Amino acid sequence: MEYLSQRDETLPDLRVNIGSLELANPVMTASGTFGYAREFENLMNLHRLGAVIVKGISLHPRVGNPPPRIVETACGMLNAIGLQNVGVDRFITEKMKYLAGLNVPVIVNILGDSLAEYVEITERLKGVPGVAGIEVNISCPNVKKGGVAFGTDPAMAASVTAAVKKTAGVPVMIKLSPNVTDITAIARAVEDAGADSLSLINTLIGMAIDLKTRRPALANVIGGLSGPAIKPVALRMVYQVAQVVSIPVIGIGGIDSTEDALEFMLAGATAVQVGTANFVNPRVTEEIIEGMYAYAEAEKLLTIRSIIGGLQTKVASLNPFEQPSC
Amino acid sequence: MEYLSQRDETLPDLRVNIGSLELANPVMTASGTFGYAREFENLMNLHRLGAVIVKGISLHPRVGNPPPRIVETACGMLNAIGLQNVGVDRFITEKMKYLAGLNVPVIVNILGDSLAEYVEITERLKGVPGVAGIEVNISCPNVKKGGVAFGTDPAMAASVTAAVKKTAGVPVMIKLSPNVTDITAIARAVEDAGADSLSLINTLIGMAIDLKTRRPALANVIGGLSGPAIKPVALRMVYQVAQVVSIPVIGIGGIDSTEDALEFMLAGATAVQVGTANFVNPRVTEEIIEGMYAYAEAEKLLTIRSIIGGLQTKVASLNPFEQPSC
Amino acid sequence: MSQYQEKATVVRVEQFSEKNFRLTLDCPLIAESAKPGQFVMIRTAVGKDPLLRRPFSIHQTSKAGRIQIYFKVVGRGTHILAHVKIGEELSVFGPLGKGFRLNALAPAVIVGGGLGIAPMLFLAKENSRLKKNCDNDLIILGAREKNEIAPLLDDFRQFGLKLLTATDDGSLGHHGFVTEVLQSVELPAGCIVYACGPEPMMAGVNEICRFQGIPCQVSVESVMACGMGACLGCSRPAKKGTYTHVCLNGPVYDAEELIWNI
Amino acid sequence: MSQYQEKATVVRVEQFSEKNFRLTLDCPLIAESAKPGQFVMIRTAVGKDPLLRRPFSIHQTSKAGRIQIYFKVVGRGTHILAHVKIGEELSVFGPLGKGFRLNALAPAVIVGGGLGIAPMLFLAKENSRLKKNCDNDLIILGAREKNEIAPLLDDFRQFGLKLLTATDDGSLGHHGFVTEVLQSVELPAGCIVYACGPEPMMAGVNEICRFQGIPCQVSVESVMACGMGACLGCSRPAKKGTYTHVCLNGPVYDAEELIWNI
Ligand SMILES: Cc1cc2nc3c(=O)[nH]c(=O)nc-3n(C[C@H](O)[C@H](O)[C@H](O)COP(=O)(O)OP(=O)(O)OC[C@H]3O[C@@H](n4cnc5c(N)ncnc54)[C@H](O)[C@@H]3O)c2cc1C
Ligand SMILES: Cc1cc2nc3c(=O)[nH]c(=O)nc-3n(C[C@H](O)[C@H](O)[C@H](O)COP(=O)(O)OP(=O)(O)OC[C@H]3O[C@@H](n4cnc5c(N)ncnc54)[C@H](O)[C@@H]3O)c2cc1C
Ligand SMILES: Cc1cc2nc3c(=O)[nH]c(=O)nc-3n(C[C@H](O)[C@H](O)[C@H](O)COP(=O)(O)O)c2cc1C
Ligand SMILES: Cc1cc2nc3c(=O)[nH]c(=O)nc-3n(C[C@H](O)[C@H](O)[C@H](O)COP(=O)(O)O)c2cc1C
Ligand code: FES
Ligand code: FES
Repeated sequence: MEYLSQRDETLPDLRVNIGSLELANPVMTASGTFGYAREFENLMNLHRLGAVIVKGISLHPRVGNPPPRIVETACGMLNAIGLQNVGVDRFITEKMKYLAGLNVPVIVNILGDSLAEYVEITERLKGVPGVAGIEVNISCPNVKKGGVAFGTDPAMAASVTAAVKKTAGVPVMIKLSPNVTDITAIARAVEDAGADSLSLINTLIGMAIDLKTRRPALANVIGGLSGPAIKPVALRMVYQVAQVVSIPVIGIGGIDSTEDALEFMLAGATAVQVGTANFVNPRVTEEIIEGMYAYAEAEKLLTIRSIIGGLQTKVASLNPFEQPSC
Repeated sequence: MEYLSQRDETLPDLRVNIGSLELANPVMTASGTFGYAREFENLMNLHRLGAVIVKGISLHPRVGNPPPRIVETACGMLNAIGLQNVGVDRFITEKMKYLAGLNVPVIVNILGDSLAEYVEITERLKGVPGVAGIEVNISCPNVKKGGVAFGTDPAMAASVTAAVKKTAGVPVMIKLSPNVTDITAIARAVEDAGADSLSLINTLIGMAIDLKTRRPALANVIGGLSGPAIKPVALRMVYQVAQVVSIPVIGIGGIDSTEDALEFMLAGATAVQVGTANFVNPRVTEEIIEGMYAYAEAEKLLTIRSIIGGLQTKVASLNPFEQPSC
Repeated sequence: MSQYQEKATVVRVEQFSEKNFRLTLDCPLIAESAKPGQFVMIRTAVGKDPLLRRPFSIHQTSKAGRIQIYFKVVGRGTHILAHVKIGEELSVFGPLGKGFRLNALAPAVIVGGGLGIAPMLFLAKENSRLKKNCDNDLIILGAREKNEIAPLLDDFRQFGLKLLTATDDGSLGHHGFVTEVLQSVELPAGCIVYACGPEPMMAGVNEICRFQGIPCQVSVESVMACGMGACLGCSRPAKKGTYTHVCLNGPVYDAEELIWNI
Repeated sequence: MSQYQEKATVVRVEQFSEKNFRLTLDCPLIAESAKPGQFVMIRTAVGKDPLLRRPFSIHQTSKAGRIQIYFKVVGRGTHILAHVKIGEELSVFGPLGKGFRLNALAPAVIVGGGLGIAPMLFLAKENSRLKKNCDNDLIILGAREKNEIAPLLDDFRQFGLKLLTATDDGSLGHHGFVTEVLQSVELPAGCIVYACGPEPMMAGVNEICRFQGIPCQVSVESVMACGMGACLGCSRPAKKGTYTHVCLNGPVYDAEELIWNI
């Protein structure tokens, strides 16, 4: 693909393939933590990214939740942004042009509260220049099923996947929710339904309380937990999912260094997404990529792909239900 | 009850009731983080505790997992101790005598890999002097059901509860696993099956990798995540569960200060358990209790019970499936 | 609009009261491009806890490439900052946000309450730089007690503006609120009021200005994760019935745009 | 067996090489009750990250109520410790574990390799205190290079024991391993060998001692969360086919009890 035309042959090969999508390196930005990319243009070299994933887009614009929307927790943060976004139409007219001009694949994260909404957004995105793939956020409540999140039920997750896949025309990445008993069951269902790749994890559901006011710290009461605090859970889920699916898995959760990213790749991730860390260090993605070059050189890796799934363990497979601190 | 006979009437009233069990204050030690209590006798005044919960006891002694068994993570730790314990018989002969001499209720945490094992342990504990209650760890895999953890399935969780309750003769506290899609469903099933109280959360399943060796950081590959990192998840689950059950809820997860403990009580917990924090500060439970007296005095509370469930929120109830970062 | 992440060396630490501190930081790129009312995000911990940067108004810049922040210890992040030593390095990100819109002709009335004093020194300096004279300009500083203002008076006096003070306990200047001072003085014709402080104070200033038909710019706060438009966490309801993002659209607003959190 | 959590003031910071540091801490209760081979757990962060305390052998105690630790920067916790300033306070918990079992009559052969040197100064001191004379006693210290040992030599020499050294690069003493030195010298009859260092070194010492029928005590490491028997995290396979807990049953063991991790 054209993005890769400028690859410097003297550098180690960091290219990875997410199905038919080739990335110059495995580092993407996680949805909702990188705006529409332009916000970062003065802070880093956007063209060096593996891919950009933009803030979740819904069919209609959403104003989001009342404040406070964020609160810091131990080594993490809770957010209840409430899916504030400009809606798919304005996204296409106002944001896509700039994004299409970037020398990196742009993956559009979409969300909906019904199957029809997911399909409708996908249709509108179809053929829009610069859209290299769609990431489907299935952690949203299905209003028709009493608000049960699509991503917590294998059948619902599969139906969204199949519907979006049928319409998309570009590779479809399904973003899994970690708030489930058995993430491998969802992963398999989604793979069977035609997903091209899986990304995980989305945030864990959490809550914080302000003792002084005796109120929830977030106006929305609950929020999504992200950051280094969740990395152990994310790594475990990526490892479990990578063992049961054959499509590429993208690791997300608490990544803020090259070491973190490589650990996810050892666990089986083909690529990674960096979220909360962008808030702490807006150059973090570029630094992670630089670190990967250094690592590949130091370890004399011909290609970074050689470490994917390279975790050395005698344990062949894990029972997803096993509870270690039982 | 006799424990309370020494209550100093000039101090605020910190007493709480866990069903028929009265505690001098809401602060207990979480299973597996306080040994068999004696380890702490030179470090703090054990007699000031609300209750002691001992390391999980199985029917037969277990040597536990090979090392490494623990690894630090961001604001937390993973453990895969592997349920090392002396077994119920030696527990009764070697440990209970000392524990019974403490001026505080002793709650015995039990675990098993079959219904029969849970029942057998309960039977052996029956009538043992000093056993004030049983906490049932249901995060263990049911070997007869392919290793699915009891605590991840409402029906299995209910059956363990009913069986232990029938035998126990003392109050039964069921300790819930957080690694589930809908913890309120398990909570309700367990309440219906006769649980006297619920404690939550046990550890989240996580994993860590050593990049240098390309191996899992724990010999057991996966482990249980505990400490401040998990507090937002714990608080959310306690809040959700407290809204759907009418039996007392005991909050656990990342508590290391009086403020943390009080937040759990605002969320609906009648009492709390302190785990990982004991490792960082062996006097932490006593300090939390001191802080509660200070808080109750400063806020002029006649009784600490007045803050239980006192969270001010306009949201009447939460959909347990709602995914905030959807 | 350029923003920088700089490793800033701490060159001076001043403690004004038990909880109030001023730090001088060597970060030439930020110092050079900063405007009054803009802010910086500072990492307080070396480890991952506290995780997020903390926002602070730019109190002052110097030609020597330095900036100052003036802050109060309220929690863990500011506690750590209060304990930094000279020579240590801090990661500073900025300048961020939209600052005050200065006017070379209109008289300025600058009102700072509590930590809202922080951005006002920079504002007063730029204001005096911009103008032929500041004879009609006025600064009103308020705080709980004398110690929170007194150490800054010399700095504020250097611009030759008229300076009034108010303290809650009467230990310096007017015994009461800055809003009372504002109400009691005759404001120069055609002036602009610039205010920063607690929400009730700014709401009061806004009220007074609206009544007298005086334009009023205020600098407000919000919780922030990124400080640069990426997280959408710093929302605040605005009058047009939608949310404004303080880090991008603010922290300085026309007072009339906002709904007050009181 | 008394253990204390003390707020210990840092009274001295010594840097011996790029990564090797020695801290002197004022913690009278711990200093008074400590025995050679015991250790302390130290909190390195003010915040919650890194969360757990870090274990360090007690390098030396003083009658003035001080203890020393001698350590190497290997990760985040030790990095923070290497940057503490005089006057800062650290939370120190100890003394923990079972120390060396000294014998007033048997000649002592003390072998320390790398950071395994840390507990040996305290051991050498107590050993010399206990005995009429140390004429038959011997210390062998090994490291990668001179700088890791040289600064400690004066401290070790004060007890009048015979002292031999070895370095991997030959920059001080024998060019090679301490085990080679141990093998090459004639060990005094009826002696006890005390060793601390990397696992392969201790395994080697164990081997030599077994061959010569000499009792050997070793101090070993393990990851630790609590340091006092509460977490059961510090397990290590032992010869009897079960696990031993280093913080309670160790860190000092009869070498024959252990299985080596090599
Ligand atoms: C644009 C902007 C400019 C600012 N400029 C300054 C400045 O110049 N000087 C200064 O001292 N502060 C300033 N602040 C506030 C400052 O950012 C906070 O005081 C700081 O982030 C608190 O961090 P902490 O870790 O100490 O407190 P935390 O541990 O985060 O919070 C401790 C307590 O303080 C409360 N708190 C947190 N943030 C604030 C806040 N913004 N205002 C009031 N209470 C808060 C919390 O609710 C909590 O109860 C500014 C904030 C913004 C958004
Ligand atoms: C009883 C006991 C006594 C000790 N005495 C001393 C002493 O006197 N001086 C001293 O310098 N150290 C001593 N140690 C080792 C010391 O505890 C560790 O070096 C320290 O905990 C590392 O903390 P960190 O945060 O810097 O590294 P981490 O960030 O925790 O780890 C960084 C890297 O170091 C490795 N690492 C962690 N712990 C150890 C370890 N114990 N040994 C080797 N590598 C490790 C990790 O695997 C990781 O790769 C002792 C350990 C024990 C159990
Ligand atoms: C402020 C914020 C907003 C987010 N918005 C979205 C979103 O719109 N769509 C989505 O799929 N995930 C969203 N996420 C989740 C992240 O993409 C990511 O999955 C999660 O934060 C875990 O990664 P991290 O720990 O690196 O942040 C958001 C996360 C944060 C912190
Ligand atoms: C080292 C360790 C051992 C534990 N062992 C048990 C156990 O035997 N039984 C049990 O029910 N929970 C066990 N737990 C879980 C704790 O009781 C507690 O539920 C969990 O750690 C969360 O609380 P915390 O964050 O305060 O540690 C263990 C936790 C740790 C860290
Ligand atoms: S603080 Fe992140 S958008 Fe304003
Ligand atoms: S370190 Fe906790 S038992 Fe040894």
